[in-house]
Amino acid sequence: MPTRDLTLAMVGSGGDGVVTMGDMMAQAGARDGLNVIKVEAYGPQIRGGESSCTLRMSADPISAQGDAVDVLVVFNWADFTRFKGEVVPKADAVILYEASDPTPLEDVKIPTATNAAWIPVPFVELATKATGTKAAKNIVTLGILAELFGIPQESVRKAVEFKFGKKKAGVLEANLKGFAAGREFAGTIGVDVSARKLEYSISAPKLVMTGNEACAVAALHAGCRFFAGYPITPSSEVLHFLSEWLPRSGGRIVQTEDELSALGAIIGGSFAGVKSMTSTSGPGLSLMAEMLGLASMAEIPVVILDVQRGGPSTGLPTKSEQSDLYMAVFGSHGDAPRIVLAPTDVEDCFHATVDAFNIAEETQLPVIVLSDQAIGQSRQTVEKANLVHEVIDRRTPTAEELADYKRYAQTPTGVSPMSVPGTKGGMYQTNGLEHDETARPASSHVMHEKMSRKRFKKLDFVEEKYPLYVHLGPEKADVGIVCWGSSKGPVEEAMKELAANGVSVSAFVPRIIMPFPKKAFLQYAASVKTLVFLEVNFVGQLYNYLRTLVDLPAGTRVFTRSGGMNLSVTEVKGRIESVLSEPGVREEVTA
Amino acid sequence: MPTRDLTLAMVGSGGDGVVTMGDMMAQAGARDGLNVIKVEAYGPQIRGGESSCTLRMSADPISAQGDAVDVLVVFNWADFTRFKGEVVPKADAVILYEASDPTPLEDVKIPTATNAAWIPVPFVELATKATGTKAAKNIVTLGILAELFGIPQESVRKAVEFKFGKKKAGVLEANLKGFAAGREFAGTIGVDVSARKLEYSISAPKLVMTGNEACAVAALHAGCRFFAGYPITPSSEVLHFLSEWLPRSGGRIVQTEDELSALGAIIGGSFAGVKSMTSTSGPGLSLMAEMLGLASMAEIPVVILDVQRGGPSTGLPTKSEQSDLYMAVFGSHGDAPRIVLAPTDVEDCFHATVDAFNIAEETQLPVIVLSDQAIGQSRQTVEKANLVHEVIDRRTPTAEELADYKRYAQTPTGVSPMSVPGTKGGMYQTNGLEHDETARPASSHVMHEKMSRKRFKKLDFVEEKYPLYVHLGPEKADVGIVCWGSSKGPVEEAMKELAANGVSVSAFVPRIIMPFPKKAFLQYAASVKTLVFLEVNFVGQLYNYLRTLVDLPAGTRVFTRSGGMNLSVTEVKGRIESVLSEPGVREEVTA
Amino acid sequence: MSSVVETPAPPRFQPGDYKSDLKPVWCAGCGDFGVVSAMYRAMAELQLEPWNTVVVSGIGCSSRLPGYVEAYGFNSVHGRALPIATGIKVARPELNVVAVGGDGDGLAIGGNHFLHASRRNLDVFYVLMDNEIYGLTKGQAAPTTPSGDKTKSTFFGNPEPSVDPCELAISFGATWVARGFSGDMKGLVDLMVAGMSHRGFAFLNVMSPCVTWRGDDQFKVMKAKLRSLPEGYDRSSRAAAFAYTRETETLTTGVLYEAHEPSLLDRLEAQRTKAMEGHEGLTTEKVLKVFFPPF
Amino acid sequence: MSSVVETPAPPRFQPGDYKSDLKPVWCAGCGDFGVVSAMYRAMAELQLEPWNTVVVSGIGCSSRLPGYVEAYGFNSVHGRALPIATGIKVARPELNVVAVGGDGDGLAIGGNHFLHASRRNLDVFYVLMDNEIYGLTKGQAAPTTPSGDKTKSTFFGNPEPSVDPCELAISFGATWVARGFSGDMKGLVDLMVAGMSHRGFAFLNVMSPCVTWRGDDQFKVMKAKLRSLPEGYDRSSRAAAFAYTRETETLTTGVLYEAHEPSLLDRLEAQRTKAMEGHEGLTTEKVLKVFFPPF
Ligand SMILES: Cc1ncc(C[n+]2csc(CCOP(=O)(O)OP(=O)(O)O)c2C)c(N)n1
Ligand SMILES: Cc1ncc(C[n+]2csc(CCOP(=O)(O)OP(=O)(O)O)c2C)c(N)n1
Ligand code: SF4
Ligand code: SF4
Ligand SMILES: [Mg+2]
Ligand SMILES: [Mg+2]
Repeated sequence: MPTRDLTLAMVGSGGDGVVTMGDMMAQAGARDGLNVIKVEAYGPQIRGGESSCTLRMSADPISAQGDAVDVLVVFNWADFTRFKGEVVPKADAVILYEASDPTPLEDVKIPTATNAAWIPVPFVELATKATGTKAAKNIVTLGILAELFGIPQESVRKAVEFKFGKKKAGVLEANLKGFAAGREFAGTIGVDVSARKLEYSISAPKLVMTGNEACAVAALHAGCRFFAGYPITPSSEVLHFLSEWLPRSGGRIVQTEDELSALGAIIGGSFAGVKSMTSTSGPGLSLMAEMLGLASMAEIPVVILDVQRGGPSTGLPTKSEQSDLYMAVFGSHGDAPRIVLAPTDVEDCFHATVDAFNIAEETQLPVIVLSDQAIGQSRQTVEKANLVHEVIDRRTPTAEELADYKRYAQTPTGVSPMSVPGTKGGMYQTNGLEHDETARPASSHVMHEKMSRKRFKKLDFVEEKYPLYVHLGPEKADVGIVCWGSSKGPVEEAMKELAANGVSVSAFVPRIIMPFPKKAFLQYAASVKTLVFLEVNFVGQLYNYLRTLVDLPAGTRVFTRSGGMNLSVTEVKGRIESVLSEPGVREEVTA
Repeated sequence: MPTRDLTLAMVGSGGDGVVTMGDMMAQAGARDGLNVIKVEAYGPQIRGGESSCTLRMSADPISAQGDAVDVLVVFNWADFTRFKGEVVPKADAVILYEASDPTPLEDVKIPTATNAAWIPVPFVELATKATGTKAAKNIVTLGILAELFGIPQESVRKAVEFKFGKKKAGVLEANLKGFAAGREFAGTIGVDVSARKLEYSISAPKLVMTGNEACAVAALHAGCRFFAGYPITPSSEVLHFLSEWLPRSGGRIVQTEDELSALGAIIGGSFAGVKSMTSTSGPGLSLMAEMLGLASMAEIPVVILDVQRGGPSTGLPTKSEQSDLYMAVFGSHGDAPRIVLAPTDVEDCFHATVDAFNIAEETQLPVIVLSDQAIGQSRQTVEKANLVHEVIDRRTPTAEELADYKRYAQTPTGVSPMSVPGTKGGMYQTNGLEHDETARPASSHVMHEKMSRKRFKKLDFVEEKYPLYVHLGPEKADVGIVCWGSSKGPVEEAMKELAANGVSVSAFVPRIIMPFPKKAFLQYAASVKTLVFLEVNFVGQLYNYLRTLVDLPAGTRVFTRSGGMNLSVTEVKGRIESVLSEPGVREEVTA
Repeated sequence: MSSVVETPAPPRFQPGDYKSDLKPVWCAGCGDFGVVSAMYRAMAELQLEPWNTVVVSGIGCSSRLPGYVEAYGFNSVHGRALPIATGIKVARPELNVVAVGGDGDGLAIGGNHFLHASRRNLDVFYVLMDNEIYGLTKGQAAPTTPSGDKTKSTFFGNPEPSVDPCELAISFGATWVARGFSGDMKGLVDLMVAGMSHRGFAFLNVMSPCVTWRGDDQFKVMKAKLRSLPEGYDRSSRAAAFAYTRETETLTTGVLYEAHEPSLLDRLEAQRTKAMEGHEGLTTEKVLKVFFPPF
Repeated sequence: MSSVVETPAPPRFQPGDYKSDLKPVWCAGCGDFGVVSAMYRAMAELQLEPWNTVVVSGIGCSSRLPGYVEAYGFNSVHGRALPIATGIKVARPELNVVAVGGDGDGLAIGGNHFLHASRRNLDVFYVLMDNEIYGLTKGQAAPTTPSGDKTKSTFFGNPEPSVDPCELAISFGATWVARGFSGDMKGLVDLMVAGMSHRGFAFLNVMSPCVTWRGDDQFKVMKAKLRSLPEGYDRSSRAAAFAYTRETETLTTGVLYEAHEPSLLDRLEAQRTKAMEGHEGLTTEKVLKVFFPPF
């Protein structure tokens, strides 16, 4: 019985081309209209160290990478051990490993793979024979995988042709030979792996993109024409992408000397009337604390994308965590309102970013988009048709407003007319000091209170207009999961399995963190028997923040752990099961 | 009937010497053993603008400036109007004003002074006649005030002698003449002000110091021998004082290029084994966010004094607010434990600072001392005998620990042996990356969780050993006030009056914010019928933070308003009365 | 600054037209009065349209200046005038952007932005009001405070050497570097007109006495040291300029250095023009094409 | 750096004694291997006691170096090696303090600290590994990346001019400034020995190729440009040094500039000694005296 859903993992080191192979297969899958999620992981070496690539391909919609792999390709057992606990084969997985690896099989301990098919493959030998170089190992492997697991060779071959088509004469031919050799070898394997054969009908091609790319495209879509940023893992791809596409769109980009300058520059750009964005990760967000307060005080719309990684400090730069919520919501001295959004997957990165620009313009507030590495750097297929989103532009002051222009006029919504340099009657001198309606410095406590009230009032409007969240599962349930960001995927996957096992479970995933969709959340909380928070940070930042806003039901359960590993489906299931069986607020991570 | 408690306010501009006069009287009072609280306020001009000085002197202990003044001295009505709402005379106040001021008295509106004694005084004329220059106006005034309000002329005259004794010949004589002229003029005033005459017996002299000075002395006392800082209002006095006294104490000080560098430098100093501190205010604290995370991650004890001012952004640089709590408690990306203390008055600044150094050394955590402008820059008398506090020094690793040295060894308390450069067996290479017990970079999620747990465990120890708080008033009460920082003073004063009126009221004032003394607080909460939060920030930062820690009783009331004006006694009383009468969670400030 | 309006006759704008009606908080006698007056005159000489002009600053006494100029203004946070000016100018190249601030603002906390704005040859005119002290915070040592001076923060005298802002600007890569004195109105106006007309990063260090924290004398002392650059001075030579930096006995005003190199906006514009070729009317739809499998 | 141990014979420490047993994460062929090797040798030549030595860095490939040196080490946060080094050295002057990092770390985000550590003449030896790129974050433009170069962050070529770190150091006020090449072991060790022995702020810019993001060629290209300073070069002249900065066709190694001026610690120590006079054994009790009314 073939399958509609297959997860492959490939492990090797520097020269093995594991990631290239993964990319080619992902593209091939997307071309066939499959749903694909691809994730990479690396060791500490800057280059040439161990790397792994995990690829899930499915004929049906999928929302997470999935924890356990059906097919494991190991070029080198030494590299594999570095990913212990991260790459976990299923009990009955198919394991293809380099036949010439000297490590004795009995030394290879994969506790989960109790019933696996272990297939030695002479990858190096096949490649050398067919192409004259072992560098083609990954292309040979592609041939094997395509043949064994039913990824139409048509697409994979096209991928090979595309990759080598422009290289010098002979290269393409050699690689095609390698590909054929792989397919041929596959036929000689005497193990039945047909249960792992993907079965699907080809449909329209999908886009393949990362969360970071989705944010970058969304910025262009939203009308962002100025970007300033400083490189930092795992957000630099936004800078990279925009360095190419922003100028093409007629915009401008500056790589600044640091993050303080980056936020300063986009505050300047937006003050000047151009929609502006920066992107960063935790350390950069921390450096932006003072400037964030300035944007809040001077009421200047800006969008700050924070792709979260493990913290505090330099932490785990290449791994995901959801621990910048406190900084995003509470960071900066003084009472400084801001908006915080949290996309839940690659596609949602697009929507969150456009929403961010829209809300920024509507409220003249800084908007932080809290993505995380697990979304930002994971490559997923997306339906192009889903990437549409209304764009709201800055409202310029009316002639009437300009007649007696007050930049910070008190209004029912707290939002005042913002004029842009070049407007004749709209001159004002803004500042980060407390000021009166005309922007003049004012230090009276009465004015300060009035202006604080004005600035915070803007949040009410957003809470009303943008109650962004996702409700997964049934309307009423025994267990109600609250999670955010990249955790939505594994939660959604786990819920399918739990529901199949008769567990009554739903989930509430906020897409806006500040202001929080309180009304919807309280309704949701009332719809479940036990509320369960799942967070990938140590202290439970969303949970604690929510406690400042609403009274959570007695008996609410909180599971938090530090990041470094994405929330897994198994973990979600385990936690829900433990809620249903025994009490306990925090669980140890063990591995 | 004379009084034991007198509040004087003097208003003038640049050349009027209002602040000098206030200082001399405060010193004179302290010499006589009176309790004195002195506060200054200025207009926006950098120099020569309007200034006011308010001075409370009492034979009994006092804890706040008090809102309404008994005696008002006005050199210039135009200047007085700038302090409308800040300098408020009592109904029956004595008002001494410049006789030659051209402003018609009917244009001077002081709504509170319904029954005041209005006394025109030819200050300028008296000064010019007696001394040849109107510059001696303030010395003439001193004579008048000493005579009318019973501040022993002996002390005030000594103050004059001290001030002018070292000036060139004739200056002292002229001023003493001015002083005498003032006294003489006082005798000619035909208004009975005897009810305002201070009656007290002279006792041992007291110290006169500001909160900032108390912090600086405490740092020296605690063994701080390295300070790095960047000037910022209202904390610069710490830098100033230490630039003189740290070198004298054998320590070293650097004025850095910015606050990032300041915190970086003291992290370096402390890593090198020397107790180190920096001081700043809101904008500087925001800039320290990333470095704060480094100190937390690398487990380096440092003390950061934040003297809060009005925010966000540049805000109200010279005025007090309690709005950096969020930043102190939640600022910095990632899960980054830290300690936050909050002194309640000038004397407590001393204790909080020594505690900060002690806790920093005991836990190897960054410790933030959240003072505020109303404490930091108010000048108060302090009993020297109260300024004693045990000092805890850094524990160096034992020979046994050095034998197999692990900088971040897992221990029951989470605190590991910290060796100092120069120690032969104690070498390690620390970092802000996640690391293992030997400080080597480690990116496994398992290690990350273990180490997060270790770092947070240290807070438990502090919560146990340092449940710092003040409980004011009876053991059980109808109304229980929760406030913090400089608000303790006005709350204490208001409680006296409320208690006198039969209102059953107590107060809980935490002196440590993180970790919060939860046990004591919950006990306290159970001891009152209604809990009332009073905060000088817009959103209720302490209240919200507390909600993340404990479930607050239903019916808890929260009064918050932005800063720019210290909490006043009248305001406290008003709010307690409103709690006792009608409902409502937030009140408007009106003025 | 690039887009300067051509002078029509008679002038539409008088110097007074650039004066806002906000009263300066500066002390009587502060050098910054001279700076803002010179700015009004220079703006009038160039007939800058107030609404197409933005004056940006950080925090300090000197950084209050934008409030006193009738134009768009941004009194931002300490040390960050140049990042904000960068954003304004790059986002809206047609605006006239002037950045101003103090020696603490620009050389202590903001020193890095000064370096990088200079290096990029950003099209902004930057005026630093150098009073050799932190004025607003009441008299602490600045990076230009002479070594040994006693200030509020250096009880035993400033233990640190000072820097010469003009020398820094030149090695940072600024393409127009000048020194002026707030007491020399005519000279200052000329320098400002030239600086505002320069294409690329123009830096003007104005010695602007702080009567309150450096003493009433500072003005007289500076005035006595005043010199001009010699006839025939070669302002295209960096080496020549260094003969007039780190002065102690003299205070030489004038344009120390000038170079003609493409400005940041020249370079960005060239790239942008090239980038847009073949991508006219780019839509999201078209951008998304790159994410489809290319085969 | 000031307190350097005098050489006993035979040497107690061999270069290998300074090598920690942590395996470098650097790519094969990375120039930083040469830098750390030279450092082991220089330390051995000076017989630095590992436990009295601290190596401090920021973040970057190059900033991983402290982990590979057997001494106290601090791999801090991006751009902040020098603030931390300042604290260590000022708090504990007797320690040998070496700061290291990359061109992004030291010239982009950390540029201001470089300026001020230099200005103060802080007693630290600072080694900048200049690979003209951001290595760790995978190849974005650094302040030393040549103008026009295509990098990950500059699709249309780097639109910004680059700086010469040595020229900057000289105008910042550094008192020992040198350029080295990671492929020239002998020269590098000599420079490091001299830099570590200098009293005051010593700056060494090491051209250290990034084979991964600047191409395998970078090493060869640099090697071909290698020159030495001419005989009789006057390293006391700033003007002379500027003839060897902003080079494009050559890569001149050697000590470009050296001056003998009091270091920060010299100045602080002088003040401290004066300050302590008459205040021996200062107690809190005695300090508190100043707060009693003085009459
Ligand atoms: C982040 C931050 N740190 C410190 C301050 C306090 N501060 C305000 S102005 C200033 C320095 C003023 O000196 P300068 O820039 O030379 O301007 P001047 O007042 O002398 O014109 C300082 C330190 C601040 N506002 N923000
Ligand atoms: C505040 C902050 N911003 C950005 C980063 C990301 N980051 C790490 S290293 C680096 C630059 C590396 O370049 P360089 O300093 O030249 O060192 P190299 O890797 O080239 O040796 C950057 C931008 C960070 N860690 N922290
Ligand atoms: S303090 Fe100095 S710089 Fe500030 S306004 Fe007064 S004179 Fe000018
Ligand atoms: S990326 Fe470049 S700088 Fe980093 S280790 Fe590799 S070669 Fe060296
Ligand atoms: Mg200044
Ligand atoms: Mg580099």
